[in-house]
Amino acid sequence: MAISKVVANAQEACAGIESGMTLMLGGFGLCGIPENSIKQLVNLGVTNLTCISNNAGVDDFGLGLLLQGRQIKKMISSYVGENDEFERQMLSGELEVDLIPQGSLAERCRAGGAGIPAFFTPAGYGTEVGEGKETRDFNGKPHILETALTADYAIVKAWKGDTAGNLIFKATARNFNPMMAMAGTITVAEVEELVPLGELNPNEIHTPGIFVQRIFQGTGYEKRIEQRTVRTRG
Amino acid sequence: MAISKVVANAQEACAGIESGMTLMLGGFGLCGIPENSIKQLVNLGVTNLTCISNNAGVDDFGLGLLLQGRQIKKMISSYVGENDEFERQMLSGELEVDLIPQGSLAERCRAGGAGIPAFFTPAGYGTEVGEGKETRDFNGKPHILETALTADYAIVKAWKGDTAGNLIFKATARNFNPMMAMAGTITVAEVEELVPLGELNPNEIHTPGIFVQRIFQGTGYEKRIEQRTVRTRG
Amino acid sequence: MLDKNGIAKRIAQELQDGFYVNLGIGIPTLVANYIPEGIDVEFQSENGILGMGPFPFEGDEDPDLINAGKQTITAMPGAVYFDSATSFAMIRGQHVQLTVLGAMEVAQNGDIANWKIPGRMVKGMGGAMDLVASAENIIVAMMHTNKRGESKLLPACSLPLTGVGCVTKVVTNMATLEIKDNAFHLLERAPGVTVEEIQAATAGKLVLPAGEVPEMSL
Amino acid sequence: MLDKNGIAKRIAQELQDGFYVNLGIGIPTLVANYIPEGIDVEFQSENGILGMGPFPFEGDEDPDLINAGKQTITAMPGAVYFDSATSFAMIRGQHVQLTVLGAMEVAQNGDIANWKIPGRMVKGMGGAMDLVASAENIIVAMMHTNKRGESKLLPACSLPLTGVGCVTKVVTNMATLEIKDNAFHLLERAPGVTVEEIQAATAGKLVLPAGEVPEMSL
Repeated sequence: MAISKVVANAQEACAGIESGMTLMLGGFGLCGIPENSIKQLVNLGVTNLTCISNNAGVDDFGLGLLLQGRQIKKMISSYVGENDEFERQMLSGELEVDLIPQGSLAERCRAGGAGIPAFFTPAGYGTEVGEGKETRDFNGKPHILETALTADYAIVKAWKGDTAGNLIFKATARNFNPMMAMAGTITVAEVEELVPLGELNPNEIHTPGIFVQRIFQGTGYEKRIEQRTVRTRG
Repeated sequence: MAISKVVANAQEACAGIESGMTLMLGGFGLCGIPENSIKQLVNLGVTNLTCISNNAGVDDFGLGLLLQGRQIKKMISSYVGENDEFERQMLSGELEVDLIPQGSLAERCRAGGAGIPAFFTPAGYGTEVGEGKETRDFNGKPHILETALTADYAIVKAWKGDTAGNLIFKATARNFNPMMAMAGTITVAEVEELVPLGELNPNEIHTPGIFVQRIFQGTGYEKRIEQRTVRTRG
Repeated sequence: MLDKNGIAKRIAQELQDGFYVNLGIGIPTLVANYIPEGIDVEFQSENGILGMGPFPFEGDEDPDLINAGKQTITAMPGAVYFDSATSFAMIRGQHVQLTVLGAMEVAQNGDIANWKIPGRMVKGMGGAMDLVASAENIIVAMMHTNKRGESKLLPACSLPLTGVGCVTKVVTNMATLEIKDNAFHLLERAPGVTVEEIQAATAGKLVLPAGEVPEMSL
Repeated sequence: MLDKNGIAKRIAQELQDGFYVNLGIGIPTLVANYIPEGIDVEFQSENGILGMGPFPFEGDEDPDLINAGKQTITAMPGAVYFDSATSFAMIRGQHVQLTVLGAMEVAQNGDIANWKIPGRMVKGMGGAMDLVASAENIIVAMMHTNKRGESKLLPACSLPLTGVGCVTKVVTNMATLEIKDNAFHLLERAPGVTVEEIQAATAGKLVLPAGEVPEMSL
């Protein structure tokens, strides 16, 4: 019998999250973010968090909610351009920020989950990102050594999941979620639809359940669109 | 319009493969091996090949066919226990062999395809595999530096593929195929079923077509089973 | 003098059959509107799609289907979705043949700065550092001068760098320039722009061709 | 004295609810037949399946569905397939809670040799080096002595190593032993085996408990 990872809700899923912890949160912009769990983090009122997430949400949604409540001490992200409160806290020095090239962020999370403590990448060589990091040439091209990232809790959002924690993501809502799922000491997955064991095709699963410790079906997904861009019908 | 990668057959797909080249060949044992392309390599009669493949086939199937014809100069593999001719050529010194831990082999292929020139892994530390390699402690644990692998041609086998080179593998026939597909200067994919553009669900594709340069529908798959193990009906 | 669409149209001439292309936010995004006839290219967006299509019709927006600029998009037949690690495996592994990016500054040695104005603008580099460090064919699409009329083609970048020695070509509202041998080599003038105007607007070392400077044909 | 199935049965007692388990080729594979009641475990096979089930009924074999020993298998409900890089991400990233392996030699410091006999047997390490370098909980399942009657529990391995200082427990046909402080600590005797017999068959440093050595309960 497969190992069950099911918990009742965001409250149970986020049990044990404490102030000062390091969290990974999946999503790209507001796409594929764990909405239910973020609300629960607001409810918990935990502070001094280090959050690893590609973006920081917008002022009133996503990780912006945690920024409003001053719950985040440090952000590790690649792009934070859509959040005025973020920029204000960062420029005023209230918020520590570690900006990382997007590909290095993704690969560092994967490395953390895959037991690869460090790897070489060309990204960031010769820039602020490379300062203080080991440099080495491979095939005549300079690279820098980047180290793995892990988290006390990784919180991800999937489209479908089964009771064993197997996850399937939808379209570009996949983004950082699979790598972060690998890198959490405890990985929480919230899904739009929780299905019984055996309902997912084992060939089509993106994140194997071995990486997931807790899973629940979320409610009331808002799925806010940041840049609604359309064309007119001809 | 998506970029078409379709060629007619193994002959066209293997055009340009020359003696002395480095090839990657997908598969685990005889499971998920590019049967049509291997036969074409026999027909081409190319020699002095360096073959990167987890196994070396059996005496009369898979890469064993190339060994029989003395077409391989060097094998880079993790396990070669099922092939007497391999062992004979290796022990007699006719065949160069580089044995690599299976996880390092998989990761080195992925790294080659992903532009990661080197990474640290604990596998092989303190063994012959680690000899002469850079060692470094991370979190108090020793690791060795492993470098990326690439190939002139990577030859993989998938279950379904579309004209854009997108691939879906079946069950455990996936194995090394996706990473090798990433690491070939030219990647050849043979598939059991070649389908029109748009027929594969973009959420279910294992290998994006960007990694594949040539695709064709193979014929006459034998899919030999190495260890037929069954239980009796109760 | 070109407008943004004109720059995009000129860059679209760089597309070749079979190219996988990554288009940055802003002017680069517009390049997709000008794919030459008879050419098959596929657009990669680093948030996880290959085979990106045009914006959806109103009412067809899917919040789970966006591009790297967070805009709602569609998927073409043959499209594929993937995670961020795989996406940058494509980029870092040089499987993408052409990268088009905006920039705040480009230097005559190919350095590019486009992610940070110290003490003022701190948006982050997103995927730009991976793109410029990896791609072999990087075209910058930008205005030749900034809002204060100052040249963006410089002897050296003054802003924090995004990448070093990586830009191969620059297309601006005024000109097409190739970067090599530590200089901007003028290839084409935009319609109605004189060589003298380009010289005046280029702070970095500008090399003129032996003969006439042709006007872009758009 | 235990047979192979007995060894497997004893090791199955080490399974805990919620464990992901990797079973090596040979005796370890048999462990799956003795999962204790009321315990949910999942078996990972490094060629790319989690949720491995029993062998198929005759006629149901699928050549595309095998385990790391190249045997035809089945998949349990909730199973998942993945590529080799992901498989070893699970292993190297310590997401697998228990690894059971065969061995040719085990040393009192936890070193293991199981992949090569120089000049004679050259099969390769397969996934064993990744497994032993990564797992925190490694049990070796093997006969206490080799075919020539020589101890396989040694002061130091004589064969090329697979991993260093990694084995935590050994279950043989004669005994259960824990490895710590550079010694084999005798935990249990196999039914009908005396401490003296175990002492005689163990070349490495053997530490006996203060009191009686309990017999395994199987």
